[in-house]
Amino acid sequence: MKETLKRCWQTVLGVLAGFFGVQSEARRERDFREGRALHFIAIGILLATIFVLFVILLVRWALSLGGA
Amino acid sequence: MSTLETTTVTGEQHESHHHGPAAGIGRWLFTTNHKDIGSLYLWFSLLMFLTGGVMALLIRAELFQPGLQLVEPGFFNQMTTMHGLIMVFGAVMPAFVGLANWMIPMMIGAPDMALPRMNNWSFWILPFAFAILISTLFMDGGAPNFGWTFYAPLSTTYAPPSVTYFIFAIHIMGISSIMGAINIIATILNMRAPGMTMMKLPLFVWSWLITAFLLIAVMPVLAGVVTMMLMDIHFGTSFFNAAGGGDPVLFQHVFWFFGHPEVYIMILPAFGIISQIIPTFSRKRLFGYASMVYATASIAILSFLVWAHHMFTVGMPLVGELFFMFATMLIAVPTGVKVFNWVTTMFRGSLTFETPMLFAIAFVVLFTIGGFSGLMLAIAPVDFQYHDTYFVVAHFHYVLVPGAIFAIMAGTYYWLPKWTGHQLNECMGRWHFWLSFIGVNITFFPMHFIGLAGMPRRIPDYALQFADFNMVASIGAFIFGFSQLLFVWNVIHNVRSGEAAPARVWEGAEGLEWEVASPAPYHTFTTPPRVE
Amino acid sequence: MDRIDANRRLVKRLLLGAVLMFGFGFALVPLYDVFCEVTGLNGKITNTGPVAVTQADTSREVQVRMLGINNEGMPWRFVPRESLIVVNPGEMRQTAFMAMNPTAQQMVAQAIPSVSPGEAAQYLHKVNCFCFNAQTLAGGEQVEMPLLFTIDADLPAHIRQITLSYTLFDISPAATATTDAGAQQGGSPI
Amino acid sequence: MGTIRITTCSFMLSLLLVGNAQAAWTLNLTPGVTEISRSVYNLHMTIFWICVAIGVVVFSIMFWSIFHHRKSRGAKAHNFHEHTLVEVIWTLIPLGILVAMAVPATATLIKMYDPSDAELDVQITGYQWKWRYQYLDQEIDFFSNLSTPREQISNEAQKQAHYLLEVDRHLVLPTDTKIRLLLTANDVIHSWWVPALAVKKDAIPGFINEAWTRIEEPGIYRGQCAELCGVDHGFMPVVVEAVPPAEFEQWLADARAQQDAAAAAAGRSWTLEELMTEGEQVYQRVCAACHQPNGTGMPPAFPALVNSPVVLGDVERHIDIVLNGVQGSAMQAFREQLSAAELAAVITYERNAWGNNTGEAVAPSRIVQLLQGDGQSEQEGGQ
Repeated sequence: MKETLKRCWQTVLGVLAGFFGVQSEARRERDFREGRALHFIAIGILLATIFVLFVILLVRWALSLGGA
Repeated sequence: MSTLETTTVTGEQHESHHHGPAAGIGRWLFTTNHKDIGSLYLWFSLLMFLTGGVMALLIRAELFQPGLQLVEPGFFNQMTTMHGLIMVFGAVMPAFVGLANWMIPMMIGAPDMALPRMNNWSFWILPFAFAILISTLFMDGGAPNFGWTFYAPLSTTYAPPSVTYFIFAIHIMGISSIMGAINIIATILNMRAPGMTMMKLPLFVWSWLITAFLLIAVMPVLAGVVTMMLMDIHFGTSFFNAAGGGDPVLFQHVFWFFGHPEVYIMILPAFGIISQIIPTFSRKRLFGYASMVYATASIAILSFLVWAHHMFTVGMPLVGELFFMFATMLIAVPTGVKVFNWVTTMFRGSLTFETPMLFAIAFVVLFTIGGFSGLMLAIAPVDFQYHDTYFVVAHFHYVLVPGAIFAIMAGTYYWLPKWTGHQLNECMGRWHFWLSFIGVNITFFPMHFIGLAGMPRRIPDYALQFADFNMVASIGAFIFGFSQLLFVWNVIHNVRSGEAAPARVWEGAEGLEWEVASPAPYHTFTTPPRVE
Repeated sequence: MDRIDANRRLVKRLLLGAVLMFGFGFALVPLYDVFCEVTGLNGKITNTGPVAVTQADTSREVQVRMLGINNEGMPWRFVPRESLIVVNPGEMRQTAFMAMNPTAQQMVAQAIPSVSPGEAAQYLHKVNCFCFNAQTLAGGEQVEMPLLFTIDADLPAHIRQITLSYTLFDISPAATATTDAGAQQGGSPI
Repeated sequence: MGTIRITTCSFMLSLLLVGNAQAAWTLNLTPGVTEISRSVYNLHMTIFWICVAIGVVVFSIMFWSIFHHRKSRGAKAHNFHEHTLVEVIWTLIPLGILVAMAVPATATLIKMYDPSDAELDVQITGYQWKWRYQYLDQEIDFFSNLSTPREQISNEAQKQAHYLLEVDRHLVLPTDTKIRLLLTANDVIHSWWVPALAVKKDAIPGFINEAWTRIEEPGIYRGQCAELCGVDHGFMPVVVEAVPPAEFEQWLADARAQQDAAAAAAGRSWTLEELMTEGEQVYQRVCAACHQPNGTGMPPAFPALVNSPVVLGDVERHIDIVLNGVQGSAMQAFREQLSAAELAAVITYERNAWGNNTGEAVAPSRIVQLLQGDGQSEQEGGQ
């Protein structure tokens, strides 16, 4: 259980690194050794959805500040 | 090509092939050899590049001076439309598929593509698609004249009759692309030599793997949107027709949902090629390989979230404008800074400047300029001024010509000795490079100015204040256009003659493709190599 | 051979993916409608039919601009009875558009509504509207086409002006037939 | 050619050095004449300089490496290929700059999206290939066509200063007044753009879009249609004439008087000569572009009017085609674009010019009847 959580967390970190565009060689090797492509894609889509929600919140916040 | 030597590799032969290629035209019609198909794709793309180029020169000739001189406005619109379609679907995309066919099996140590017979089909339906598309020029009512983005209702209710042929041509191109993409994915995932783990894949292969997934995701959407058009035109549906409760803006949303990832389809393989070439001529490993792979992969997902930045002026509500502006700006940075990785790869290297490297450096510089204007276009309030002007024309030509096309040329020069077994004629390569480089900038840089000054795109005639820069741009276009004849000459000359090239053509080159002889034997890696 | 099986499996999955994405392209049509409803993207009015009577908010006034627009080839005279209406949110308001067919033939028209700003569309309830149905007018006939609407009292405070436009499209069977024939030939008979 | 290229180079150089050096040629975006257009211009210049700065840094490092780390100068390749911290930093800095850019951009966008409390509503409708302007509360309604003579476009005459950017009737607007623009289109998508106002908005058939402006300086501002809308997309300019409010009131009165005069003209009776004189003017202005000044047309797209069966045949059918156009062809409906007198005059002219000597005159009152829809019995009788 703990192991799954840890791997899941590492996948999330890997995807976030991708979105940010920077990843170190060591972490990449670990991702490719331990990770599964499907997990990365699933987490990627999930995080992209979260990214969309985050931008929507950002827009709402900007609008509330902008008084419109 | 002159790959007539028989392979010395023994062992199991692939498919029905014997030691060498079949003789005559049958070799090309029925070939399942990835090298033959790669060559076919590349020759086809060159032909389309020249066809689209002639159209571009016709456009620039008409725009040389204000007033209508050469062509009627109606024909001008057909030219801009056909130029766009032919360059995107006929020149850039098939060229990348050709390079993939040639190089991916050799780079991953595979004997051929995973699905050789499908490979043959996916190429041979392309000439039919373009024959249909080009034949519309001779039809009653003329060729499609609604721009390569074919916005409804101009492309439905108000379209010339040839629109139906255009739709079928798009369908065939889509099928070809999807088959090509499936083949590439299957090859990369299933055909790697033992020891060639995903971690060791050259960046060109990585970028193509991601591009292929993008193709499978968006080409069907394009097929969907043209099918909806077909139904609106012939079967009385109202997807895009306001009279029946449809919405012309919906067309733009669906089109750009395809169109934005399509932009990446045309640039990611270019990133891959440049990431092969710069390390070779810097004699140094690519800086931040891991970052490159991760960033490229995440583009594939994130590119689906920003499509509406192509349509800021359609009257989206404020929330929509802000969403797409913020999303675009946030996504642009992590991908844009990959340019820094190439610069850092060159930093403290041991640089030489053979023709492929010249094109690669020009790519980095000029693509960055295209990236900058892209950044400017992302800012919605300012985009209201830039949108649909020559500033946009300048932007995407900077991304596509010295971007995608230069990368294709860099890749061609880089791998040509491997294909033909002949060393490049460096002198002629340099001539081609410098004329292209100068021509491209004289053509497209002034377009920034005329766009900012207020010239809309897709017009056959313009106001007098735009005259000088248009003349400059036209001169540049002719320099660039005619210098491509040098490219044709270079390639043909290299196929026919030249100094014998060694297996490792370039001193700093690394990878499996440089382990096989030059020219690459008709069958390579029939016995899989063992990687490290 | 193992590799062939693997290829076959992969190809099947990828083809399935392509087919699904083709379907997704079509699914974008209803998705877009949902999206528009949520964000008011294209100013389409989705609230129609009877509404509960609410208290008019007399402290606020909203200007509603009425526009009657003819699409190409539509010869009718089509004008709102009142070009500018001032209403209180929550108030039920009756108005009308005048339409007249000046030609000799019977014609059928469909009015397509649009609201600007798009954000306001979801607060505009049309209880009854001539745009719900196609309108048929004999040659020379004139009608007053009623419109009964109310603006939701929840209308955001910053919206003080709303534009409601109707574009009239000619959907007469004869007209659509000649359009097809004409478009294919691409020439005028003059 | 040489001189042109040299001057071009020096201009490019001066752009880089001085920033907004622009004399004879426009190299840059216009700052415009509204508050919005100036903020747009400032945003544009800010992002431009940010790009220049980043470009200078990146390209300097690159060219420095190209120069110093050449193999021919004996450079040995170092073996570093990873530095996560450096990569993180060079990603964060542009990200920060861009987030800073987003703040003023958002503020400007919010301002652009607030058309409330406008004092004047103008409806703008895009047609293939002209604009129609309707002042909604002033009951003024007119079309604005390109007025550049055909000979200039076909290079038979000297091109004038405002070549392709001139129209027969300007959109006259008052200065210092908040004006709401309601945009739609009659056929395909158009886009109404005036750079000096920083307004560009698509006009979409069946949908209404809005934009607003408050012009601060009187003057004439020119723009063009910005969305490909068919053959003559390049020939539908926008001309806005901004005048002080008092002058605008005067213009309104004049325009209304003109409209009334046109209506009155349709009521009185006209002689054949009067109709022919008026008709020739209208024909040359409106019809000659396609049907040619001498009525020979450009078949097959634009049929000849000389000896045309329509023109020489039944007058009601001729009127019907001019009024209502021909669906699916380039022949438009002119019922809204011309006054009754103009319609009658041009039809009369076509039926009597270039040897089409039918001798028939069409009375403007007949057109008024048809426009108002009480000419049915006669029309049916005529068919």
